[in-house]
This record gives sequence, structure tokens and C-alpha cells, in this order.
Amino acid sequence: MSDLDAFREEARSWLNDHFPSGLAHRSPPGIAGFGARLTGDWKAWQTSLGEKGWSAPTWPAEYGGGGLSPEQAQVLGAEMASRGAISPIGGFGIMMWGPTLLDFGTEEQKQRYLPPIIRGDIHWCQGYSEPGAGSDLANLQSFAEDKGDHFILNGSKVWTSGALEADWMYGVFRTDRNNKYEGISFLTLDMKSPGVEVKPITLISGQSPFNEVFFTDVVIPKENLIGEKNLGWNIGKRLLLHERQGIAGSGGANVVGGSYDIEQVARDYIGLENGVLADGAMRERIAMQKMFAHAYALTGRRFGEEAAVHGPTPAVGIMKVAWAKDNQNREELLVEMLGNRGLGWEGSGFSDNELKTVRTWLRSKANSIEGGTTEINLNLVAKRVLGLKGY
Amino acid sequence: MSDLDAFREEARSWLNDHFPSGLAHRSPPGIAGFGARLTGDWKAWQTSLGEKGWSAPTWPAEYGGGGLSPEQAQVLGAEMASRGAISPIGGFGIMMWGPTLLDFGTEEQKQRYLPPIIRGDIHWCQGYSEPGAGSDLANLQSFAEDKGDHFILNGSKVWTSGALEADWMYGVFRTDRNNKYEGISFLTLDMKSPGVEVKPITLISGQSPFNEVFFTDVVIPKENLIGEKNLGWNIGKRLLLHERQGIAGSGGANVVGGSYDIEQVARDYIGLENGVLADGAMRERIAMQKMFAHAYALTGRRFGEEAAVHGPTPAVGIMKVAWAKDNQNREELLVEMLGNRGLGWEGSGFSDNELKTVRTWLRSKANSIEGGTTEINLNLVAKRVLGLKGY
Amino acid sequence: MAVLTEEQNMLKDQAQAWSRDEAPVTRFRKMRDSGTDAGYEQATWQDIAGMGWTGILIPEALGGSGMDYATFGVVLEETGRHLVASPLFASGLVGASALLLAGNDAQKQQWLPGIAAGTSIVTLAVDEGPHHAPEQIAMTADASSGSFTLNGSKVFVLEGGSADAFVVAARTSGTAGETDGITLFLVPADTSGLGVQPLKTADSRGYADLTFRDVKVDAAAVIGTADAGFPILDAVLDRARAGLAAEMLGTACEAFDRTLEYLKTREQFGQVIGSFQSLGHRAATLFMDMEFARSCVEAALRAIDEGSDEVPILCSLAKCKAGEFLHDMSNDMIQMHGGIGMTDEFDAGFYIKRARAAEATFGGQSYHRRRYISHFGI
Amino acid sequence: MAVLTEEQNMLKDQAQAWSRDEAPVTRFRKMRDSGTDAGYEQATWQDIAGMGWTGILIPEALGGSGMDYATFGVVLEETGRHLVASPLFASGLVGASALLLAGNDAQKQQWLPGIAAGTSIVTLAVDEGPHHAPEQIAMTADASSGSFTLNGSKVFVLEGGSADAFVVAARTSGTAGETDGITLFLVPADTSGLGVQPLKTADSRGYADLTFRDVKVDAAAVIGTADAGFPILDAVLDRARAGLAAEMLGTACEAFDRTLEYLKTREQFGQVIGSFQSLGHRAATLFMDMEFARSCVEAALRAIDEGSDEVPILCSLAKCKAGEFLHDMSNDMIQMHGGIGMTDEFDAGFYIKRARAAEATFGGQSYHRRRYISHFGI
Repeated sequence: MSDLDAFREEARSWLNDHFPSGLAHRSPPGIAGFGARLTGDWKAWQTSLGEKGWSAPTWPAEYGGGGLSPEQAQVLGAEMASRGAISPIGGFGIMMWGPTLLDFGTEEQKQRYLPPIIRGDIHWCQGYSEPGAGSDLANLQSFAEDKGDHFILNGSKVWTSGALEADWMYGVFRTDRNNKYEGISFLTLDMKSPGVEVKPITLISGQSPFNEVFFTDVVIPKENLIGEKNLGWNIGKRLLLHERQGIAGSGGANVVGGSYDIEQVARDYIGLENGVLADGAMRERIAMQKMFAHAYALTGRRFGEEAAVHGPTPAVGIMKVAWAKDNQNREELLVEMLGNRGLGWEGSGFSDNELKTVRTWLRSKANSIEGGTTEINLNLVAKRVLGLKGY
Repeated sequence: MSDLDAFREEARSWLNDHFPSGLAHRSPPGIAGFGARLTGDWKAWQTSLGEKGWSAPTWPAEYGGGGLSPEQAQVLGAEMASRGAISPIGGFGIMMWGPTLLDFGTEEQKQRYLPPIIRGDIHWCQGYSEPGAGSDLANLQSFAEDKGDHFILNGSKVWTSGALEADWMYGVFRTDRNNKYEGISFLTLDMKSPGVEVKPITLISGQSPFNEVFFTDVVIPKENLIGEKNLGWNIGKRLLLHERQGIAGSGGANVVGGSYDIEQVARDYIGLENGVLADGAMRERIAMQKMFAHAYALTGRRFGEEAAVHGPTPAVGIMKVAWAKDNQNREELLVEMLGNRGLGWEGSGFSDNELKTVRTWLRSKANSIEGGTTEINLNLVAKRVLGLKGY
Repeated sequence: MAVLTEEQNMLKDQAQAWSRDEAPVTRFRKMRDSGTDAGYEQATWQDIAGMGWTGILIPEALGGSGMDYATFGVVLEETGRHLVASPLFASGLVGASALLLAGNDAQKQQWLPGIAAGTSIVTLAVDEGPHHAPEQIAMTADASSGSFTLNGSKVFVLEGGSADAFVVAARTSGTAGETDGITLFLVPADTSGLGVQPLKTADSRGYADLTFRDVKVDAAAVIGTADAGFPILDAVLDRARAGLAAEMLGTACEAFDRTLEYLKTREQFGQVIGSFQSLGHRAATLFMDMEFARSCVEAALRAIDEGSDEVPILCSLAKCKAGEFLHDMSNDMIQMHGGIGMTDEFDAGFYIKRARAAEATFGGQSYHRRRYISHFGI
Repeated sequence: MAVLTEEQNMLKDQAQAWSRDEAPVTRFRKMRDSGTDAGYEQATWQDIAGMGWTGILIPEALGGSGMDYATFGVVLEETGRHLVASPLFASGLVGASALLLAGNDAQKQQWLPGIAAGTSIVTLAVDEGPHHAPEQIAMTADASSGSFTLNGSKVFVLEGGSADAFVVAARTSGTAGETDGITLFLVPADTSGLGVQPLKTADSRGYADLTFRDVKVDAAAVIGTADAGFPILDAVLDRARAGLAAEMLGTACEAFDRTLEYLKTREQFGQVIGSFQSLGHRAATLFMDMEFARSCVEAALRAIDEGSDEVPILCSLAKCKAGEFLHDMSNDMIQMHGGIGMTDEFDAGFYIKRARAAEATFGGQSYHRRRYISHFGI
């Protein structure tokens, strides 16, 4: 029996003992990834997984991680997937902050921050965007004044997902007003610190996980500085890569939740004549939408196959643009096909699917803004992939 | 009887005497506006009209023009139109060069150049574009070196309409290599001068009125300088206004000649089912095309009405963009509807209309380039109409 | 903009000033947040009636000012800019048009003075399914001994929750899909058997679904002639389409103006974002769409006033072109504003929600493309 | 690009080098200027046959190399880049596919070695009207005493003027619009009653119209089974579509590369024009279209080689996506080059003419959108 087979046995046995079968194929409660507080079976599963370190399978065991090889992690993932075991420990800590910390943190910082991330005890939020700095992220103004052994932070962040639920924030803050890029530091702060105020953002589609966070004379100890002072931009950029990949990698599904079947909507709200959609123009538009989505999926698969042999290609930059376009086109088609049934907001006059479609359509408008606007992404493709100047 | 009625009588009587009735509703032979040499009735009509000065009705009589008031000119135009009398004297001389000369020329230059334009004796071509200077027109490099009492010209022009038939050229030439805009002079030159060589340009659609013109040590007397040396760019720009208005004002008809009826093509090459085009998607695209053209026509009419009251608006800048878009969309639809009948080049395998459609479609691709590219025109709208910076 | 008459200029100035000062989007927001079913505030509605806009089309003898559709369009464009919520369009234009075009003297005397005064709200109930399809009317009106019994339903009736009476298109003969056999009825809202269910819509305007269960009306309720209502309905709808297109044009123009202002002031990477060519060219293209939509809207209104044969084709053109421009502009208003455009706190959400609702009302772009091209024999 | 096998890499290198060095667009231009009816030069064709590309699909026993469609696609992409004119696609891929899929041993023995050697050209004759519509075949083949009499016409047959034999789809029963009743015949070009009229097309490729007047063939000419030819025809057409899509992808990629190079070198207003955002963003969008088209083309070819159920849907996807990209790219090649792009002296005209011809062949984008969506029950 190979080592990997042995590990597979171990994983199976452990999952048999620790995964509550009642949770099979269920998603954790709360806003996925933003760390809801768990109870009952979910809490027990969180505790088992966290103590085993398999919520972060490849992170070093010395910080509480699983210490697995990539191959072992793949086996574990397959085993969990096959029994519908979903980890309730995720979010920014697991997906972005932990990996970044492993690269850039001091030994002391790793010891301090990683174990509670792995156990799912501390939930993190990400302080990046600011009202005055949209696509020009480095134009941030929240200022952390150096007071010797601590910083005093004033300013605000916006679009902070899960800030209301989070225990801690990591983020980028200005520490030098005279240098745009080399005047930014990467800091962490306790969200319970005096002077931190969180205000939820309602989107045009309704409630959202986003918040504004205001800082008034917030004290941040010097030990919370990651990397060197004024050189935090590089750490911040590294983290962004994870974010863009995370968004585009969701593969066509909208963040709010998939919309319903486009062919079914066509049949129900437009109708067929002789087995063919009665509206030939709409039929062509649906075809174009589905063919674009198909091409998108085939391209994602191809890039994956090629990357496995030739290494990653910057061409993936187009996937974020395509993802947004695909989502927005599909949602516009759905709303148009629903006709006046696609204009409901709430109440008994509309079906659940109709109401959900309206909200999903509105939410999709952010897809070409969040995680780098379509314009910024096209700039990046023009520059990095095509080698054009001036971007 | 009002003065205008009296003039109407005079015009009628003169036209009765001088317009050969056999020419009614006929266009002059040759490439319209590029001055073919006329014979027979056409020559007689040219001579009468030119001697009367009514080929340029509002130009001062002292230079051989009609000396008419705008109202009289309108009456004359209406009378000529009503009997289908078309002037064979036109082209660059009448449309652009004459009006510009009236503004910028010296008394001597007006006396010299205007009478033969009015008589249609001298045909002009326009030396503007150069191979290295497309949208960036002022980047022209043809250099007229100042030799005291004359210039020596070397370089080349491109896209020179009618150069092969023209007697003279007016144009913009570099006289100072150190100043981009204030180093350009407006000159005229005799096309029979030694060192002038004309090479016709074949377009992707076939033959064209365009040429390349090469200059090798061409001697240009100083008296051919219009305005001041190095200050010719303003004269050149004034002239361009006439060109853009001329092109966009042609109102949706393609320069090569109108294409045939889109509904008829739809009926013949796609066919109807129950009185409706069998291809619903194509039907919607045709509708969009026709509605855009309709909106374009209504907008042209509205701008006209508004200009009559409020004066001209820079908003007309969009008309050139729309004209190109309209032409190109229509031609693409036609070619697509013709299917494999829309791929012929010559020979008996295709009908005349089919062959003409292919050529017109190809020719329409220039519509978004000639007379200012769509990109340049959008820049101009962004800057002049919307007041945006950076254009 | 078309050359306006003195009267039109005065009304335009009035509508502009009032909308901007008394009924800006903040007021619409307050109404939305109040959760009212009506979709408008009584105070706003009284202001509007007080200025006489409700009577623009109604003859002076019946309490109105007897002006034309082009003038109504000027006002709707201004109120559309600020998303002013009121039954002005549904009653003062659509309801009034039905009575003006085909009402008999008694009906006119009974309803038009109230519409002009803003004390009566009369609205049109036409569609029965998710898409605008006036030929597909299936609702029945069975005649017997001088009265009619109405059964069926109507959906998405504009200002249906506030209306005092409905102009109802029902079928007295034939089957769905036929234009013959349709009759228009004037049905008071309190008629027995008529159920009104207000809807909570994304654009916070007042709409309602209606159900008719053995609703009895007598012959005096017929507008025009029985079985021959379709041409009237079509004419009323065209007036509605042109008027709504004017309102939509205003909505889109305001979205354009606000976005252009943002392009000129918002800085990124040390320059105003409007200086980025990809945004500047889109703004220039949207400007073209705006001018084209305006030409079509003004031509449609003028054609109605002149009694032109081209009313159907121009009204479809206007509704489609205003719809296309509003559609694209409401999308780009969000995109060009970036994240802020996605927040409920900012107004862009109101514009895109209103956009889609107005697009769907009385036929969307796709419907009007089909209707337009059908005039060309293909 | 997909991960290639060693064999595919070798062929790709060979095709790349040969096309670039021996058959660049200047050679195509010379052929065009010569005014030949054939649409290709014999020397080019002999080179191609000599390299064995004509036999890529044909088993070794019959003189070919027995490789797959993905490999053929690699070659066609390279020849497509340079608009190489030859019957390679029409005969080596389409004609050979018909025989490989449904020919009997005698037919294969008779024709495949010649196709592999380039000494026989076999092409498909399917359409009869201006648009691709294989179900609409009306040409008749009347059976009597063991032979068939063909009457009707075929249009726009690729390499029809040079072909030695045609695979002809004709109707042995049923009427136009039905898929049942179609039969494939192998008809030598010198058969009595068969008329061939070469066409002068904008893209200077070899096409011909065919007329059949009482053309008699015996039962041995049937490919597959009488009346049941449509599934074979459909499979042949799908292979043709995928192969043509690969060629179109190459054509469009070359147009993209040349245009990108121009964006990097052409200066206006003191900067390279690619630095203008409106052009840069369009280039980036075209790059996306290019990558998407490639994914579809490669997936379609792979599906054929794997015998997947998804062949029809993927081949329609590939033809449509390659067509869309080539369409837009050939337009933008001219626009981004400005005036020079409009001159016959420059090559952009060749690319746009080839683009529209290839788009129309074996179904355009619109045809394949309809075919694709019909698989989803709407």
C-alpha cells in the first residue's frame, strides 16, 4: 500500500469518527466564509477539524496546520467532497491572510495569528478599500501615526466584508503621506479596540455583508506591524492576487447564489411554438449567452490543463472580465424574460424565484466593479499580456 | 412683384434659354465632383453656367461669381431642382477651396484662382493626408524648402481624390521642421509641374478616385503661398470643417452609391413565413438597423431646425460617427443576408446587385476612417461637447 | 431639444424648478422608505394638480388648459429626471387620452374635470401576462340584456392601487390574438367583484394586479364602440408610449448628467476619470444615444399633435430608442460610479430600477422593434 | 493552446515554417492577381501533398498517416494564418471524412489513396440556396432498376472547379425540410450531365456551382445507405465545421498578431497608438475572444477524436465562436490600421474577404446559434 493510500485510509477513518453525518452536503450556517458563530453539530465539527489542523491541510503543523503534502491534501479534499463534508472554517483568514502571513510574518506573528485561524476561533476582515480610493487602491488615506511604541489610526475603510462579525482586521494603512506606494504599512487591529465603529452597507439589491469601518484615534501596538513600516504595499498586493483568483475562480456562479435555469424561464415566461421559443430574437440572445458561458468554462478548463504543463499564464486576466460579463448578460436576459414579473421587490405578488432573480440581477452589477473593475482588468491585460505601453 | 419674384422670373427665363432639356435629371458624366472633361450639351451647359457665374451663385460678381443674395441663390437652386438641372461645375474648387480663398486669399489670388473655378475650367485636388500622418494630420512631412522667391517641394501625399484628373492642387506642406503646428504653409501647385507623379490607389473594394502623389524637387513660386508662411494650419483646419460637414451631410447614402433595399433583400434571400421574416433574430437586427437610420435622419432634421434658431451646435460631431456606424451595419446585414450570393467579385455567376453589394460593403469599411476616424470624432465630442479633459 | 413655444418654455421652467426644489430624489427616497403602497405622496400630488399639469390635455371647458402632447412631454421629461412619483402620467396622460379619444360627452363630463383637478385618478388596465401584448387580451365581457359581465385579470396596472376608475380592455367577442372583438370599459374602482392587489415593486412606483369576478357594468360604461375597441386602445397606448418615453428620456438624461459630472470630478491615479479614453468614448457614445433618443421622442409627440399617419411607427421608435438609451445609461451610471454606485445610499439604484420597470411598461425594446418592422412588410 | 503531442508539435513546426517561408500571403496575392479559376497554385498543392498533410486522416494502409482531427486542426490553423490556398481542407478533411465515415471498402480503396497522394480531389456538394441548410436539400435522385438519376443543382461547392469527384447529397424520398430521405452519392466530375461553373469570389478561393441534368449513377455510387444519409452528412459537416473553424482561428490569430504589432509601432500624436485606451481595451477584448474561440475549436476537434456525444454541440460552438472572433477581428484589423488597411496593396482586405466567405461556409454564426440552442429544448 502506497503512503498516499495509507493516508486515504487514515482520512476516511478520521472522517468516519468526526464528521457528523447529519451535516452531509450542507453548507455552514451564516454568511459563508465570514465566520458565523456555530453551535451543536457544526460547532463539534469545527472543533474536531480545527484541532486536527485539517481546516488548513498544507499549513505547517508547528502552527496548528495539517502539515500535509499537496497530494495528501488532494486526497483529503476528495474524501471530504465524496461524503459532502464542508469545512466551516474559511473566510479571509484561511484563504488570504494565513498564506500571506506564512510568507511575510515573523515567527512570533505566525505563532500568534495562525493557530486561532486554523481552529476558526478568530474571524478576520480585510481593511483595504477606502471611499476616495477605488480602482486606485494605493491612494488610501487612513493614517496610522507612528507614536513610538504604537500607532494612532484615524480614517475609514469601506466594502469591508464581514466587519460586523469579525474579531480582527488586517489591512493596509498610510504611514507616510509623502510617498504614495512606499508610505503604506500592513497592520492588524482588534475590532474591539476603542474608536472602531462599523456601519453596514445596504446595496441596491438589499442587505449585504459589506460595511464601512470608521477609526477614531484607534491605538495599534507596534507588534501588529507585518513586514516593515512603509513597505506594506507589496504584502497587500500579494494578498490581492488571492482575491482576484478567488472571485474569478467561482466559475460563473454569482456570489448571491445561482439564478434559475434560463431555458426554464424561457419556456415559462415566453413559451414555445412548435417546440421552439416563440421569440426568435430572444432565442438567439439566449444562445449567445449560453455559448459564451460554455466557451468560458472550456477556457477555464484549458488554462488549467496548460498551467499544469507550462505553468500559469497571465492570460487568466481575461477570466475576471468574462465572468462579470457572463453574469450580467445572463441576469439581464432573465429579468427581461420575466417581463413585469421581473420587477418585484417583496410581498406575495411575486414568486420566490422571481424576487430572487431581481435581487441577483441587481447584485450582478457589482461584478464588473468588485475585485478590480473591468476597465482595470482590461488595462492589465493590455499591459501584461499584450505588452502594450501606457497602462 | 417683389424683387425675389422678379429674380425668379429672370432665373426661369435664363434656364429656359441655356439649360439643354436633354440633360434634365441627369448627373454629369465622370466621377462626380472630380471634374471630368465635358463635351457636347454638357460642355455647352458648363460654359453658360460658368459665364453667368451661377455655378457659384453667392460668390462676388467681381471674381466671376453670381453675386446673388442667399435668398436669390435659394430661388435659383429651387428652379434648377424643379427642372432637374444639375451643375457640372463642383468638386473641391467650389465646395471647399473657393470659400476658403474668399476668407484667406489676397485680392490678387482671388482674381487669379476664382474665375476658372467658377467656369469649371480648372479642376482642383486637395493635398492633405500623408502616409505617416493619419489621424494626426498636422504631423505632415512633405517639405517645401524656402529658396527665396520659390519653394522646392519634396515628399508625398496620399488619399488625394481626383489627383489624376486635377489641374492644380492646394494643400498643406511643412515649411518649418521645428514647429509642428506653426510650421505648416498653405500652398497651391500646378499638377503639370516637373517632379509631380500620381499613382492611383486600388481599394479593397476595387478601383477608387484616390491617389498617391509624389513630389520630387517640385518648384512652387512664392506667389502660390496662401496666407502667411508657417501659418497655414488654421487655413487648413477651416477647410476640414467643410469636408466633415460634406461627408456626414450626405445623409446615410454611401459614397460608392446606395445599396439596395434591405427589406427586399430580406424577402428574396431569407423569405417570409406567414408574412413575417422567417429568421426572427435577423428580423430584430434589421429593425434595429432601420430604427437607428430613422433616428439618425430625425436627429439631422432636428439639428437643422435648432441651428436655424439657436445657431449651430457642436453636437453635430456625433453625426459623422453615426453615419459610419449606420452604413457599416447596413452593409454587414446585407452581405450576411445574401449568404453565399454575397461573396461574389465578378463574372456571370452573380447578379449586378449582388456584386455591387459586396463592393459597397467593403467600401463602407472606410467610412469610420475617412474624414476623421470614429475614434478621433469621439475624442472631439468628449472634449468639445462634453467638456472632458485629456482629449 | 426641439425649439419650444413660449408656453412650453414657461412650463419647462416651472417643471424644472419645482422638480429640483420641491420634488428631488431625496423626496422619492423618503416616500420609498416610508413603505407606502400608493407609490407617491399626497402632498406631491396636490402640488402637481395645483400647477395644472393634470389638465394639460383637457379642454378649458372641462377644467384643463387644452395644450398638446409635446407640452406634456416637456413636463414629464423634467419630472422623470427626479423620478417624481405621482399618477400624473397614468391619469393625466393615459387615462385622459382614452376619454378624449373615444369617451362620449357624459363620460367626459363625469371624469375629465376630476382628472384635471387631480381629484380623480383614471388609469389603463390592459396586460394580462408578463409581457405587453394588447392583442392577447383574454379577459371576457359577456353581454346580456344591456349590461356586461367582466371576468378575468389585469396585471401591473400603473397607479392601480390609487385609481378611482379603470379603463379596462376586455373581449366581447373573438379569442386571444385577434384584434377584433375588444371593447374598452370604464369601470369605477369600487365596483362590486373588482379586486385590487397593490404590488411592492423594485422601482417603488404604484402598480396593482386586478381581478374581475362577475363584475357587472352597464352599456354606458363602454368607451367607443363594442367589439371595435382595439384601434382606440392602440391610439391610447401610442400616446402612453410617447409620454412614457419622454419621462424615460428625462430619467436617462439626469443619469447622464450626474455621471458626466462624476467623470469630471472623481480622481483616480492623479487624474479625473473622464480623461481615461475608455470612459470618455463611452460618454460620447451615450451622448449620441441621448440625442438620437430625444429626436425620436420629440418626433413622436409632434406626430400625435399633428395627427400624422406615422404615429404608430414613431411611437414605437421613441419607446425603443428611449428604452435602449435608458437601459445602457442606467447600467453605465453604476459602472462609471464604481462601488458607490452599488450602494442604496446613492441614487443610481433608483435609476436602474425605474429604468427596467419603464422599459417593460407598454412594450419593451424588443416588442417595439417587432412592431416597427412589421410596418415594412417583413 | 492545448498541450500538444510530440507528433502534433512536429507537424505544427513544419506547417508554421512552410507557410511562413513558402506560402506567405504574397504568394496568395500572386495567385489572386494571376486570375486563375482554380483558386490555388499547383506547386503549392504539390508541396502540401508531398508533406503528407492530405493523408493525415487516412489510414496508413491506404497511403495516409492515420492521425486525428486535432492534428489536422493544428495544420489548418497554420495554413489559415497565411490564407494558403489549396484543396487540403475540402478534400483531405471533408471529402476524406465522408469516405472514412461511411464509404464501403471499394470506395475507400478507389479514392482514399488518391486523396492522400493529392492526385484526387474529392469535395462535398451540399447546399442549394444562398444559406447553409442541409435539411432543405431538394435535389432529386430517382431510383430505377439499380441506378439513380440526379437532377438539380448545388451551389458554392468548395474547390468545385478542381474536384475529381463530388460527395453529393440528394433526395431519394421525402421533401425539402425533412432529414429522412437523403442519400449521399459519390459522383465523378466527368459524369455525363454534370455541369461545373467556377465562380469568381471576393476571397479568391475556388468555388463552383454545379448543375445536374439527368446525371446517371449506379448503386455502387451510394455512400452509406439510401434514404438514411442525413446522419452521415451531419457527421461529415460537423467535421468540416470544426476543421474550418481551426483554419478560421488561424486566420483571425494572424490578423490579431499583425494588428497588435501595428498598435505597438504606429505613432500618432507622439505616442504609439496602442497606448490609446480605446484601442488597448479593444485589443484586450479581442484577445479574450481569441482565447475563447481557441478553447471551443480545440474542444470540438478533441470531441470528434474521442467520439463524444457532444460533437454536434461543440462543433456548432466552435464554428460560431471562431466566426464571431474572425468577423470582429477582420473589421478591427482595417479600422486599427486606418487608411492603409483599406488599400488593396495591404493584406487586410484579403483577411476580411476570407473571413466572410469562411463564416458563410457550412453555416454562419446565426445558423450555429440556432443549432446549438435547439439542443436545449427551446
